[in-house]
Amino acid sequence: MNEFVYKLDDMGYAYRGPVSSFSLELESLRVGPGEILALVGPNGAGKTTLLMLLAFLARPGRGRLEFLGGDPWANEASVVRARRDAVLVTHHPYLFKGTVADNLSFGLRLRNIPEAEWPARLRSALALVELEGWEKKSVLGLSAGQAQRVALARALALRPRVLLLDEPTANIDAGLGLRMEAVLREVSRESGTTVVFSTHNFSQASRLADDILYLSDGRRVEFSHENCFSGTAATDGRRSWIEPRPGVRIFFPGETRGHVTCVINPADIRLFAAGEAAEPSPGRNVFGGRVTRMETTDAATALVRASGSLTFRIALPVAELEAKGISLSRDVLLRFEPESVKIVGPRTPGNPRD
Amino acid sequence: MNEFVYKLDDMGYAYRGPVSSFSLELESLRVGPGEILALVGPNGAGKTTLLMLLAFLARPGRGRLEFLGGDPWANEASVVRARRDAVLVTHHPYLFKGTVADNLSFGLRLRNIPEAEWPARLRSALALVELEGWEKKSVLGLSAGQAQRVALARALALRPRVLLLDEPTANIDAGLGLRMEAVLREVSRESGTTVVFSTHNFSQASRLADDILYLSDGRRVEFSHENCFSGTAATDGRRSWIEPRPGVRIFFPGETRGHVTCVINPADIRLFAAGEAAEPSPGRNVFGGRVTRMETTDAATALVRASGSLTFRIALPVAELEAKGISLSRDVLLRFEPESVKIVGPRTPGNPRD
Amino acid sequence: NGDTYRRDMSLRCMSPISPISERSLMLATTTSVDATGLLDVLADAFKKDTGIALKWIAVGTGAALKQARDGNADVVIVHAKKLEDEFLRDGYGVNRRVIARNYFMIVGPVDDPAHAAGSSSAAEALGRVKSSGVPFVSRGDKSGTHTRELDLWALASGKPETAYLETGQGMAETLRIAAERRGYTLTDTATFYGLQGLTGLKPVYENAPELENIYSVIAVNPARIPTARYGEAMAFIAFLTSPYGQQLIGEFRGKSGRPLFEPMAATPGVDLVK
Amino acid sequence: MIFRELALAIWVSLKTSGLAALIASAIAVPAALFLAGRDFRGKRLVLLINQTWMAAPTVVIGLLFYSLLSRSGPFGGLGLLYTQAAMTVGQVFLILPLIVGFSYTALRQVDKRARLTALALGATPRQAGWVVLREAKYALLIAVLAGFARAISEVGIAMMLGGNIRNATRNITTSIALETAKGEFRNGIVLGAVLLVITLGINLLVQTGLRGKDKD
Amino acid sequence: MIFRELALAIWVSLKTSGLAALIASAIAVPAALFLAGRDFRGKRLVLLINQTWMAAPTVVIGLLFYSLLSRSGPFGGLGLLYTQAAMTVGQVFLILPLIVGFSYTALRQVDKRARLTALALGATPRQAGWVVLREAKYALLIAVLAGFARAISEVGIAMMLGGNIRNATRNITTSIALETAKGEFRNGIVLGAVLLVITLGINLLVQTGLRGKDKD
Ligand SMILES: Nc1ncnc2c1ncn2[C@@H]1O[C@H](COP(=O)(O)OP(=O)(O)OP(=O)(O)O)[C@@H](O)[C@H]1O
Ligand SMILES: Nc1ncnc2c1ncn2[C@@H]1O[C@H](COP(=O)(O)OP(=O)(O)OP(=O)(O)O)[C@@H](O)[C@H]1O
Ligand SMILES: [Mg+2]
Ligand SMILES: [Mg+2]
Repeated sequence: MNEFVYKLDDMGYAYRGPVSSFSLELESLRVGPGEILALVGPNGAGKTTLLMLLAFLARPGRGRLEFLGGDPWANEASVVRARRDAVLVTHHPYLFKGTVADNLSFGLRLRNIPEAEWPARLRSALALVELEGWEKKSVLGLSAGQAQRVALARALALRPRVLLLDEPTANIDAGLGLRMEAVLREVSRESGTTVVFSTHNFSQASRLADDILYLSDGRRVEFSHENCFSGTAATDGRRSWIEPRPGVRIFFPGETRGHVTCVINPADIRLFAAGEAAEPSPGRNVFGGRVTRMETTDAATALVRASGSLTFRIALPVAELEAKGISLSRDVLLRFEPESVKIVGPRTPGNPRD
Repeated sequence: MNEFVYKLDDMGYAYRGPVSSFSLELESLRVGPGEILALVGPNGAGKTTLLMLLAFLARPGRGRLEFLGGDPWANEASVVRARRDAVLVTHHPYLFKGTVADNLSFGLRLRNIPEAEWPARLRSALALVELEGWEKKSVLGLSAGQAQRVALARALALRPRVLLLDEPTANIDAGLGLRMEAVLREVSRESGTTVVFSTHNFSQASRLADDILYLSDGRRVEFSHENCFSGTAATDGRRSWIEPRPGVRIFFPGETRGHVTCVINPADIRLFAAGEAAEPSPGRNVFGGRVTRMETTDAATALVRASGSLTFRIALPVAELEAKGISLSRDVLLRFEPESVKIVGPRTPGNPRD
Repeated sequence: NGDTYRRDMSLRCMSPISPISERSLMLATTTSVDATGLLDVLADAFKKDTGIALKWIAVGTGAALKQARDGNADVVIVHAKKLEDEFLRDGYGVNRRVIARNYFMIVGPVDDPAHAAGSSSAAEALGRVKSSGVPFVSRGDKSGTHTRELDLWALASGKPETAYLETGQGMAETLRIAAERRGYTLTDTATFYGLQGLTGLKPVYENAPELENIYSVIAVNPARIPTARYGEAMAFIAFLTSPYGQQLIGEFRGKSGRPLFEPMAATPGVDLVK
Repeated sequence: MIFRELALAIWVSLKTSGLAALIASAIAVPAALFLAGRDFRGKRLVLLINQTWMAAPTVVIGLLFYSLLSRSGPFGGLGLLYTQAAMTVGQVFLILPLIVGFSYTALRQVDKRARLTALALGATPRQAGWVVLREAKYALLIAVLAGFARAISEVGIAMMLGGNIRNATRNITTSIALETAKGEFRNGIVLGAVLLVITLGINLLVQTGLRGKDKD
Repeated sequence: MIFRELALAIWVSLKTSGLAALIASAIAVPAALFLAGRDFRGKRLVLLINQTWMAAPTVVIGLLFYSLLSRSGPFGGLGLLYTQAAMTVGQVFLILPLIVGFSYTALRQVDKRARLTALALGATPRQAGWVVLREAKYALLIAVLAGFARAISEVGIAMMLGGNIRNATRNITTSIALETAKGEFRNGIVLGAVLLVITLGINLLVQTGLRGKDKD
């Protein structure tokens, strides 16, 4: 087996035409066999674009994209072979006219899988998305979530080496969404399937993924798009800041002009029970808030959401929570250094860079 | 002003044709002015269908649907008038060919709003979805979330009396999703806009909504689709149960046959720190788990997610949490009476009812 | 048996080269001979007589001669002396024989608003039409009829300035337009009497020698067009000019029940003067 | 053929067929919108009839209208036979099913959500119809131009109902037929080329005009 | 007209035009798939030419092929003039742009995601093309049938290239033209009706056959 499933180096992709000036640039990305990678980032970050590239439905404009040790774009046959190994479920999936079974067997036929095997494959794939017995249903008049689940089953039935999923649980009901996560974990563990999925659900990403790729404006960023704020940069000479809400300032080092977006790594924010630490003071990033959510990821890290004038997400070890006396509904203070604030680029096309 | 915006009595709607046997039946529903109502339920519950009815894009087959004290379906003019008052943003929105501004001004033109007002309206609507300055962009090549936001802005620009939103934040990034919630709260509070939205995000529903309508299989159910489990019913004469996972039984009173779905009201589940209460015993619904998430809703209620062999969501007053010593990552036991288990109907078409 | 016939037909017509087993002949002809149904009679008899299948395209004198020049016909039946002479002079045609005649006549509305009836000559009749201001409908298609009409107008010192409709169509269509527009026109008798459902027109000047309409047959010159089936063409000419062929032409009656063509091949010296 | 006559023939062709295309479109496009918008009993029959109608030969349509418009026919009193108006009427009848069929296919292409979205935003059914038309603008243009092309290239109706009367109802195609009958094949081909160049020009004009800068 | 001759004319019409529709579709549908699938420089020009081509009168196409197939022309040696094969060739040329235009509109109607989804599931470009065709099946059927209708109803090409030779190349429309020339209008209209009934039958047959039970 190859060391990596995907090996991207210095890859670039840009949409042509005057419509958009977006480009995706990835210096390096490695995805190993059986790995689960989550793509997280704000709208327009390039998640869907990257998934299209990983599914070989778009061709990199620049740089190297290796798949299972070879160049998928070497010739026509190699692209098709690569696509058969890496199956994408798009965000708003298209179902072919006909029945659910027609849709599920489409890929099986392409792969010359004997028809005798189909019923069993269909049954087990539909069971995974909890649509047992839906084979003969027409795809007309499926609800949004049902359609998404049929599309998921259509990919699962193929048992591909790589599953690429664009917001796979966005329209699936919460309980079932968790079940789907379990299913993905299972195929990854048992069949060694590599999974790359995009999500806006940060906790889903941390629950499910071995690794998270944060994207913003087509670039890899070091941390989550959580704690991501936009505003017009201002400066008083010593410090620069943006005001995401009137009167609320986030300070950062250096000077920047124009409309910018910044992110703060959830692990860089320190959290205190109210009264324990200093009050807000000028030039320092100190905010008050109230804990509205706490959850654990697989990694014994707690994620805390604190809402005040702004809503922040803070990551800290579970053990620290009790030590600091932080619990649900408590008033808290949180603090981070201006140096922890990373400017990641513009969000709107009003910006000079665009 | 009218007492109610929507007043539904004994309303029924069924899709025609052999494709589906789904029907939506609502005995009674009242939505008051300025109210925010969330529609929650599993895939195929009928949320989208109900929104279509509330937007007057589908006509009830039976029963009464009153809007602002009148019959919206009285004549052609009344339907159009009603539709202008209640604007729907569909789940996967359609954008008209052209620019963002073309899309936003479409409804303004229909309402004969003077063109001089348009730029200001567009600007403020786009600001609400954080797409300032996007007026001249073509809608071709928008990302999924960007498109959804443009559609949202298109509705917001009209300042309608009722906003109907089908999974409005499903494809919007997390931080912005919270902002959107704030926007909706604001239009509801400041302009008295009534908002009806569907969501799979139960915490969003409880955060945002004054009232939640739980739907399952086209019927109103008393509680969330959270804690919703399916399996084949079995009985030993005294008790009946289903096995959602092998070896894991949920008991309920009475006898039922076939594949069923049951739900347990999050408020009916009692929660104990581990060791405090009795161990699992046959015939009683007792489960062990670990707290993986805690959050507060507006109503000083805490929602706790506990994951063990099954994942449950429990609702209890915030105060009780500390009293009971329940915190994140703690092992807990949870218990509920068989009588709290409600059978809500089948989930798959393999079922005799379908 | 219809089936084998059809199979045979389809094979023959779709294959580029016709089987040699059946001799056939391609005739390009002026429309009136075909539209009256005369050719159907002649073709059947010719087939019986010689075993040669006659195929024809009915396109009008001008187009018929053009088709022959292009090598797409082996023999032509036409009725425009000037064009025929040109055809012969250019070396495309040989062995022209006059086979039949009928007459042109001037027809007009039944109430004869120009009082053309009773004229002593065609030129006089046309002159009356012209001075009455009643429209005259001309084929205007350089056909035999049209050429003759122009000759007659020349005798009547020119055609009308305005009340002169050129249809650019065949005789049948032109007659119909004349009927609709209550105008006069020059027609051959065969078409006039053969045309179904034509009402409102009557002959106002007819049976005059200056209105004679001569039909002739010309073989395509094999020296000029090597693919031309000269033997079959000559067989056809022989057949048409034979007493039997002439008899068939003379006895032919269209739907109207009148004789439409007068056999001419046996008329002494006809090929020299007509 | 002298230049003035050629110019006149071109003008007759453009006028009668252009008018026919406009009138037929005004009937066919709304009809197609109606058909594309809903599914009703008998819709397949309507489509079937439309499809069959496309096979009506020009001569037959010519005959039909001839029997209606001729002096002995029910509308003989109008004196329409052998006028440009008669040509237009016949051509409208000829190209109707083509434009209906084309537009129907074009309108089915519009996302069903377009109409629904328009209605949801408060459009009247008529306004929603306009939205659907606008979304299929380019394909509809092709439909209308195909109808125009069919009308301007047909000869049977122009011949039977127009009469190919010189300086009155003679258009390009009847001129071609006349030249062909005369054996002047070269003239026929030259006239055909003229017709195609004119159609090319019209297509170019209409397409660039109506399409403007937006992408298809 | 005797029955045997009528039957033969029907047979000639069906055979030549049916064949023409099949051949033209085999060329036009892939071409339309190619055009609909991608945007390239010069595509608008191709569409423009196609659109213009639709305006080619049958007589002109007849003249063109006449000059090619005539004994004195470059392909005269084939002896194709005045055969059913020549009629079919001419009709193919006639209906090509119609089927291209129709199919193009039909294929644009297919959701762009259909092709992408097929590719994502591992289809070769050719297989993805088939998927797109299948999704537009019914609209393509209409396109092909429209082409057939156009071919079976045309008379200029059949007349010029077939020659309307009795018992050989005489089809329904040239029969109609002949009857009309004879003034037998009633026969013309009856023949027209026969033509329409036949087309109706074919449409019914093909549509129910290929459509099966699935909804459009
Ligand atoms: N076909 C296209 N042509 C031009 N620009 C495009 C096209 N598709 C996407 N873009 C642009 O590329 C950027 C990235 O889009 P992409 O769909 O990859 O974002 P995303 O991360 O998936 O966002 P979302 O969370 O909203 O789905 C966006 O700014 C978008 O406007
Ligand atoms: N056009 C239609 N024809 C027939 N059945 C339909 C149609 N649309 C929806 N249905 C059926 O009606 C039921 C309810 O659909 P609806 O879209 O309202 O569900 P939903 O609650 O919005 O689900 P989701 O969460 O998946 O969006 C589903 O079982 C679906 O299959
Ligand atoms: Mg995306
Ligand atoms: Mg829905």
